[in-house]
Amino acid sequence: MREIYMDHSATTPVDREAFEAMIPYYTNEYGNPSSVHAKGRAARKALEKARDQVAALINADSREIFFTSGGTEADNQAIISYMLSNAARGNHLITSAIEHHAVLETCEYLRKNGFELTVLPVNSLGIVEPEVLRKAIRPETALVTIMHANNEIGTVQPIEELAAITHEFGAVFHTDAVQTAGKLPIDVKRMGIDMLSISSHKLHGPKGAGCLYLKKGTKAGNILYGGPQESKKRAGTENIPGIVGFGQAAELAAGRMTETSEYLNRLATKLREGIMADIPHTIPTGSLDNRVPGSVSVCFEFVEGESILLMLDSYGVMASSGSACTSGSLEPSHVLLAIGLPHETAHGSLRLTLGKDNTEEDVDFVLEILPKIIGNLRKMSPLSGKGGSN
Amino acid sequence: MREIYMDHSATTPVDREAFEAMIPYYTNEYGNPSSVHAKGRAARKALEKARDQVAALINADSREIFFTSGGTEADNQAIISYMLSNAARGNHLITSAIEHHAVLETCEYLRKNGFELTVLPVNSLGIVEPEVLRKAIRPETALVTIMHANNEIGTVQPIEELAAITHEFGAVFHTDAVQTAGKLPIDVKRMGIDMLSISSHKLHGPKGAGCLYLKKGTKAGNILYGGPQESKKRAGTENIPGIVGFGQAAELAAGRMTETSEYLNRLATKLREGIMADIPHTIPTGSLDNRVPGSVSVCFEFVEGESILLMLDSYGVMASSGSACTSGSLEPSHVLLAIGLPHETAHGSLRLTLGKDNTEEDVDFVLEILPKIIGNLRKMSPLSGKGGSN
Amino acid sequence: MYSQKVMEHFMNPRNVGSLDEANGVGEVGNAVCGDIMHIEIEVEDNIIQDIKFKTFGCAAAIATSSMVTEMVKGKTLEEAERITNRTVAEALDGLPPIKMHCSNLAADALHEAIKDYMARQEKS
Amino acid sequence: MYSQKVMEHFMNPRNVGSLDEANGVGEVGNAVCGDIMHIEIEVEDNIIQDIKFKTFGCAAAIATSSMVTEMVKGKTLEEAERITNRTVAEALDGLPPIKMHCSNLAADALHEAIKDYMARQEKS
Ligand SMILES: Cc1ncc(COP(=O)(O)O)c(C=O)c1O
Ligand SMILES: Cc1ncc(COP(=O)(O)O)c(C=O)c1O
Repeated sequence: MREIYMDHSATTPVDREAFEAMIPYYTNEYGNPSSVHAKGRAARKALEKARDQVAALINADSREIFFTSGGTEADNQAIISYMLSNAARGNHLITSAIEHHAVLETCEYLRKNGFELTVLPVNSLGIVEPEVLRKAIRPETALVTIMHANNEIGTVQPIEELAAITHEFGAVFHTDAVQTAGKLPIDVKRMGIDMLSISSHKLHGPKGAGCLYLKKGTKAGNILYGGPQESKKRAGTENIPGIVGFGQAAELAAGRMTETSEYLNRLATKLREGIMADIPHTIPTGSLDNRVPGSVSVCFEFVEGESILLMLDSYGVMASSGSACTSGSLEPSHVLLAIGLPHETAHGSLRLTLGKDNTEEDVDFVLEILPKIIGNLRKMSPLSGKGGSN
Repeated sequence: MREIYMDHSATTPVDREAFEAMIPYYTNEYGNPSSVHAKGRAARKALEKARDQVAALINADSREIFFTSGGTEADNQAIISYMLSNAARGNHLITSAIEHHAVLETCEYLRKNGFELTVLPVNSLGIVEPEVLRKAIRPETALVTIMHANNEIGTVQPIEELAAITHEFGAVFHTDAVQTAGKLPIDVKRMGIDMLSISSHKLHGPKGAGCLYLKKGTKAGNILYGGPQESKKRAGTENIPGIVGFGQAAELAAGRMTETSEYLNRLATKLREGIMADIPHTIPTGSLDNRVPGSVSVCFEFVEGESILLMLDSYGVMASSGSACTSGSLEPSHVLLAIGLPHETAHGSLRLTLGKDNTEEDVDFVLEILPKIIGNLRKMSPLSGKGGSN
Repeated sequence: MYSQKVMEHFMNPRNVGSLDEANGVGEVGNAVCGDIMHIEIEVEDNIIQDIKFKTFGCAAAIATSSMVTEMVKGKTLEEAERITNRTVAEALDGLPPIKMHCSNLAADALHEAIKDYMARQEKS
Repeated sequence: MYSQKVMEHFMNPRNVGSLDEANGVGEVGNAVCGDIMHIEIEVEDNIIQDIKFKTFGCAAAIATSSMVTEMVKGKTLEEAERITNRTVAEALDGLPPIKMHCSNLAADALHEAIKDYMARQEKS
């Protein structure tokens, strides 16, 4: 069966070239970069090359890049270590209602431990309006953390404005750029970002690597204690092959960014418009103007997300949903609720996130089967009869 | 040049079979195990297979294994999350003076944050004497963390006795088994271990994976917050290829353990005895009776470790040292000082840690060149003339 | 995560739809939770002659609905009443633990339908 | 981590040993820190006719010792005094930052040896 992977916001295939760059570090060059000998030195060199590659992706200095095990760890380190290291500055932090759990749960952990937390609402497109931040920020605000783009609905935030307001009040700005790094241009200097998280496996690098960008002078510390790795900011033997793959993938992503994003925007527009045209009672979610390339997110009324996913899967099409049933929780995605969708609508969410290897034929195929799938499920649904047609 | 890697305590080459098991997860099976679709399910299956493999290595139940990014993270999670989750039980913890930094620095972090810490001394062989623990343990002791075997001097601790004393006082016992998992038999049930840390890259698995064993019912929590991975105990997309390689390596290590350890013991004995016979003013460190297979550690008087390493390296022999010059600190290894060696002796430390791929010829070669190297360095040393001969 | 049987019933659900001659109707769950099961039965001579369902929910919700209809078609009301959510799940070779609650209510919907039938009988 | 020049001097150190005719001896560092540099010079007509060193320490310590001996052999005492730890490190194409302190004391040892020579001259 033909495989059509349209779940690139969940994870991406590793670039062939990135994987090839990793292989030597799984075979002959297995050294620990802390070792003095030849294999240690080779590993150290590979580590520093990757650091340069990742730094270049976001216009940072290599010494501002600290490798972690992934996006979650980078988010945790930024938020926890910054708040703990800057207690004198203030014990208030601000985030938004549509952050990834890696940010939300981390903020919540701090709140339970005596910090003050403000969770900003978003508008119906999922945008944190700068004026909302301005009203919430206070002299004792130490940190504002707002994601660059959302993983479910694809909305890109007005980061520069949010960072500028944050700095006006003397606070520090962190952004979770896991969904944008390698897809949208990021210039930490121009955008005024103090801390930024990246995950390798979302940009065609391997799982198990990520990084935290810490602007020079930003007083953040450890969350993992032990050896002196990563300039003493992150203990633990470095995942050299993973980091090498991450660096290589970052470089490749940077090289093809403009071309790829145009391509993905075109495919995604076709897919979204086709869905909207062919399937009634469909609600697009997120902003159409400020959007991660390749992200299509909608809610189908009267049907449930997991059922859609499994039907699509039976045709080889792989996608995701913010339905409660796919997350193992009883509530549908907090993001869909935050943009104001009722529970029953949120249950019918479908996210199709395209990647560079998707083709026009992939899109055509989805447009061919999806209306049938939704139609069949609606025929089975006790809500369709009541709520509407199809 | 012939390469002779004798630094297996620092890191190990990845088993060919383990790497081969990983490859599909870098190529076609790149799914995120949280995804509902086919690739997600394949990743989930791989994850659970690896969990079974690792559980089998230490006679645990699979549900007691929580994957981490490595040994350091496992140590941090065990110690920090246990102490934070059990504040009611007591705020005192006990460790030993020869722990890896991943344990020592983590305990130190807690001490700075209001916990009480006792660091037990060791005897001249590097053993934590059970009676010393018995005297230090108190009703308010919540946690005792003592490593299974030391990474520098190879001494294996009397874990069962230490765990039994810990339990007598109602506390919980954690052990850092990074240097023993896959090399010595571990049965968490029989040994009475409540928490245990393993690192993949020390047992011929890939870097970037490790695990924490948590005995059913042990109240430990998170140090990384976010998604619901690892039964909600460790957030972050799982490093599937890394974990698959870890699982495979664990299974392979379990399968060859008896044979390999006999082999390594034989080689190490030959190496150590050859060194002791041919090089005067050499002090063996650690216990000879209770020892990790394959570990040879000595101190050569009048010379400095980094110089020895670089000379060995020029012959293709890769080893390590507890000398200050190799660690970037001003103090030689805390382990060598803890067993009572004077600074000047500790500076001359050499650690040769053998692995399954080392041969008798490797040992012969080292025995051929090492006396010359030490001799030459001693000729250059202003101490030799004063302190002794050669 | 799902057994083959669950997937088979989900992909090819039996007895989907509604009955013109229904004399018992049951519905459980609600859209907020993401699961609604609606079952209609046609009872004659104490026997479930026909049964149809409509379900809004995940694969488990659909498969359990399908399974329960298959299990009771042609059975007496007493036999049908003995069927529980658990026996439905077992007939499907089990469900993931997380699906044992909200998505496994098809037997409840059936019992509601039988209750409804009984109530109508009493009335008439 | 080390430059080629450092490695070359470390692997093939120049002027190792001691001098029968030394008329100036300098020693810096201590074994506790892991670095001791011992330098002996033979001065005649204000010129360093010969120089030898013995060093306990890492590659940087050995290479800087070797380099300093090479730099000053045949030079006047004034020229030798102008040599600093920094110029030695530069002559070796630099040292890792961490090695700039304890392991880079060879010029100090040389200056001690010159001081010792001067003191002996005054005495005699
Ligand atoms: C005894 C011991 N504990 C912990 C660690 C840390 O493990 P990792 O390198 O996987 O973080 C190491 C090795 O570095 C070790 O030898
Ligand atoms: C926006 C966002 N932040 C953080 C994460 C977590 O990153 P990782 O999976 O590398 O831990 C993800 C993906 O899971 C994400 O989409």
